[in-house]
Amino acid sequence: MAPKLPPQHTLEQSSATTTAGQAQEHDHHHGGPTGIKRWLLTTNHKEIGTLYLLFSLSMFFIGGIFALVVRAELFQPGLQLVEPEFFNQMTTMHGLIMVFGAVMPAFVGLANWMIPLQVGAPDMALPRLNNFSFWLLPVAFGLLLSTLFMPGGAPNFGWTFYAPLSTDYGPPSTTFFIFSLHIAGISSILGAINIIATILNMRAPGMRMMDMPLFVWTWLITAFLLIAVMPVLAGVITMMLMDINFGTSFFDAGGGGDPVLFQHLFWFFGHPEVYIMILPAFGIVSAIVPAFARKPLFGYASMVYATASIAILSFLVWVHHMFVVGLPLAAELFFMYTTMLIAVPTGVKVFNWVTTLFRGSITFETPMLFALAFIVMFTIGGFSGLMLAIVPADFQYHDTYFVVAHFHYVLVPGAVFAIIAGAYYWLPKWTGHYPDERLGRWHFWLSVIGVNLTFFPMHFSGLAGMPRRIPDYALQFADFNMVSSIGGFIFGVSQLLFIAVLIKCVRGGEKAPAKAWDGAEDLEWTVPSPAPLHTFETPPDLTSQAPQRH
Amino acid sequence: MRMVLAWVTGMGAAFLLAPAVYANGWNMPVGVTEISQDIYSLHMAIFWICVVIGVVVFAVMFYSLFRYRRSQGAKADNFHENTTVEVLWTTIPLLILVGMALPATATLQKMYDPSGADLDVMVTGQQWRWHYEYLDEDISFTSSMSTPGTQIRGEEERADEYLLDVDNPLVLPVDQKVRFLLTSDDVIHSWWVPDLAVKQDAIPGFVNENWVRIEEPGIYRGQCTELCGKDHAFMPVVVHAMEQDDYEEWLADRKEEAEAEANSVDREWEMDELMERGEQVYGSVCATCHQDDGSGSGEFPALAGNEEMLDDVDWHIDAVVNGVSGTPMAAFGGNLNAVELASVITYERNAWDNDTGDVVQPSEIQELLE
Amino acid sequence: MTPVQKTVTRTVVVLIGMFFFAFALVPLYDVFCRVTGLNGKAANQPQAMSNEEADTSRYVTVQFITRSSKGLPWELEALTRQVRVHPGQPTEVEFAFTNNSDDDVWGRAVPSVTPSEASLHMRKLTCFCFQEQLIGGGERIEMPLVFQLTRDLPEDINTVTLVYTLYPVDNDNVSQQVQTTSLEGGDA
Amino acid sequence: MWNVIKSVLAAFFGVQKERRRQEDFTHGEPIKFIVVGILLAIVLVVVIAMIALTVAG
Repeated sequence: MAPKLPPQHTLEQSSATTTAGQAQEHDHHHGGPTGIKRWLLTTNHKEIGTLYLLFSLSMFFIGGIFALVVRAELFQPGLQLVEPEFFNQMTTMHGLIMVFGAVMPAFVGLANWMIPLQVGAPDMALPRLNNFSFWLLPVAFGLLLSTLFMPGGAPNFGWTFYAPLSTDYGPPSTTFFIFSLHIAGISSILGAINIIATILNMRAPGMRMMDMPLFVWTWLITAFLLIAVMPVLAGVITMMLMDINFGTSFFDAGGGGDPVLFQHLFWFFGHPEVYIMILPAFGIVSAIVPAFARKPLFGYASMVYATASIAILSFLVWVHHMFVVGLPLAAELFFMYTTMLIAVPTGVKVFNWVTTLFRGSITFETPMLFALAFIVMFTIGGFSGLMLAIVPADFQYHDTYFVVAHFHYVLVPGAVFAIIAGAYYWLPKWTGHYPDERLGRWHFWLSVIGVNLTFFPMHFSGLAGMPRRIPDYALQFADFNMVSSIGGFIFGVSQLLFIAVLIKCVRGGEKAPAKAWDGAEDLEWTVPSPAPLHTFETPPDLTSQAPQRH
Repeated sequence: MRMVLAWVTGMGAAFLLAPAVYANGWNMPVGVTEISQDIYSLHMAIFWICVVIGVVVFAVMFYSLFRYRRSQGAKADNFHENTTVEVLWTTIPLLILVGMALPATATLQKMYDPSGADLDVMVTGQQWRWHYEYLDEDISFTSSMSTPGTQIRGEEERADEYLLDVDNPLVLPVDQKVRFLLTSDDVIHSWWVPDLAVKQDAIPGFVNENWVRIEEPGIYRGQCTELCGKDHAFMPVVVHAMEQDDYEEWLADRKEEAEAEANSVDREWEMDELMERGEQVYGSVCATCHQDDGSGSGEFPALAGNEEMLDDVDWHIDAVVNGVSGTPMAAFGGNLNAVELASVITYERNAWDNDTGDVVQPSEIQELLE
Repeated sequence: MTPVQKTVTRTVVVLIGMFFFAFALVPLYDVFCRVTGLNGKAANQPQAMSNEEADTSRYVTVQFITRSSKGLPWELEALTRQVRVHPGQPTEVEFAFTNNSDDDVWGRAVPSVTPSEASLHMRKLTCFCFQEQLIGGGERIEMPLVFQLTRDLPEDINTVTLVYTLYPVDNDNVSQQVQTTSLEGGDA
Repeated sequence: MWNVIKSVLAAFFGVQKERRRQEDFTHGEPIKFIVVGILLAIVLVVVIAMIALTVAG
């Protein structure tokens, strides 16, 4: 898609006026509150970014503990540790927390920290809104977690909450679950508005759209996806709320509704949501790979085009999550073809990264290790995704562990590894110190081993016929599950190393210069490390520079 | 260097393992229908295409990682565009995709064959069992998991068919086109037998269609694949495929049994008989929710010592036959016959120290049903 | 307006639009289903008979299946389990409703057609499924279904199954319906 | 106009000569590209839908 290009003169004008506005606010801020109040009331993009990242990290561990409860129960056949009701609550909460509480806020946190730095802006466009959208999150997830202690327990119908299991048959806490999703959704929407406003209006003079780093580009497109689909999610859960509490029957066949409609609406949101969780990861990897190959990213423009076309196609493929609900042949074919098409732009991205490595000058610091693992394992997840797109084969794969393996490959060594890679990459900028390379390597290798031990056997158990979301399984799946559980615990425990790295890095370590990685080229590396609270109060003028990327 | 070596060994091992894995039956079953075999070939074809693409891409990647290490003095080049290469790696995948889409489309067309069936079976999902109705034969029965709770709790050794065995399997003839009509009484379930390559959602209020032509006699097992509540893991599907003659014999036996039971409705039943039959029915239909010992669980009330039920026989009968609105209690009037209903009600009123001494006769229930 | 305000206003407009779009999808989906036959949803309004000659060159088997549901003490029985008809030929079949309880009860029969392609070609001229019904305690009522399969029913479809599932109607909803439907519903 | 369509098609395909891209970004009006992009996306959907319907018969 052709990007929007504001004429040069208005751009300069606009950033000049906004920076003036910002400067005033900063003055006010300096004399502002200290201690806890400072964090509660902060409007600084770096502090809010940090809050987001810490929040996401704590959710990552809470969601991880739920996953370990699941894996512990599945270590052996039979019911040993938990009852099926509680098991279902764990799978549901794990999914919800990881998707809405860990991955999405982590990307928003990275965006908060890095987008203003990468486009040469003094702050986000709407700093107060930024504060508000962060503080909605603890409220939302506090509410969601509190459902665990309610009578009837937490939501137990899977993170996809299909009606009528979630409406007519859901626990009493379903209403609270809906409310907390509403709040989390509002938070994401406000974050997206802020990011769009920042990217479109606050770029340094001379930075054209096609000069922006890919992390900025992918986030811009992600933000548009959020604006387009979060309201649909809000609509769906509002309909659920009405079905549960106000006697409507949107999804109840008895009242003239249709349970399948729920799935259409949910996946119309849900599929773009999947890309919301992966596009910014593409951006991070596209920053790290060239930096450590010391060579410009191959095919910058095609990366942008590919991101845009993945985003557009993501609206045309939702039915591939529901190939077995009973659809006419033409519908199955249409959605099979569109789904297969997504493989093309996704493939282009992988080829571009690989070609960037070709004839580079490569070093293997921790961020690069995670980025490389991302490329390999995301591609494996892509392959299983392609297999799932083939409708007749999907009839056998659907709702088995093969699907679980697929989406964990794109989300864990995919999205999560990219987030971790981004953290290692930008830690010198955040703290002024390099992360401990030795600990980082341990963290990396244990994570890679853990992830593959956990999720690779799931391909086999799925193909052998193990359905998803079951607390107990037939004996032929026992070996695979035991390996998966061991892998899960290795992965889970090795994330404690990440905490160690973070604490160590905040407290000290090798001092990092402004340009912490010698191959890194973007604007954030022109400000000192650690980045002072206020940067780019006078925007850098890039008009005189030769175009950055060509 | 060490890292690269480790990667290469790891990936190599993975690719060498792949065929071994598939020889050891960790793969998708080939199945016993033409469709399932087509799907299997399709699956293997895509799998190998992915493997080849993967090998090529990762080979280039690991070669670059190895060859262009800075520690070995690699100097970075500066190229960042090449239209020819970019056109190629967009076009080639497109062609490969078209190559995959063609056989997939053909298989799919084959599956959507609406031609007439030799036998129609209505499959109804219920929390947490399947109900089968042979539409042309006037036979229907409920099929529930028969694995006992003692095995699940690990108090007894687990059988080979652990979690995959039922009291009444669905019996089908081979070499006949069997049409399934699927629906549900409560939430969405999904009926799946891997060897038959049939997976279809059962949706409350709507009917889905699917079909199968089994080529080999045998027992084929599957499970519900759509999360349907607490006992989602415990509603297996078992299909027993027989030669036509055996099937007809089974059908005749089944009908005879049903007829005998229907004829016995009018006679006076003894308490012992009712209790025996009732225990059977209770175990297959009621125990998933109300538990074997009648102690209930969660939203499912205990039946042992349940005063509302014990004080009022008519309420009890009405609850079992017509369900209790506003609760998960389903109406069993359509699923169970008069004998089954009478015996299970009698059983519930006398088991677990309920000891009311009430005997509900099948004839009473029959009257109610008419 | 500053450029930032402009951007924000535009995004918020899109946002609100998308929220209402989600609700607009409900009727749109319904229309889409009825137009394409997706999901086997049958028409919920009486349709005019299309005056075409019966295609006597072929027969189509139409099966009728009835299902009860929990919370409604009714029994629905198709007095004709299946008929063989020519496309184009209007046909009448009878269904018997029985209320097994002692009270007057409201309920409705929700239809579903399979294969779903056939639902486009199934014209219902009279059907008890168009509205809620009231049946008195212990009463048994027979009600007709008059339908016609249009001649353009795809050649390869030779069995059509019509399933009726009974559902209870919420008392609150009924109170508003009573005036409109009790007459036809109750005595039909 | 033809140039705009060509550029958008190239973007759909993901490959564009650097010189052409520079031209687009210096001279083109963005709104034109967006409108053409949306129209071509609709055309793509219709084409795939037609293929699917034809195959399904």
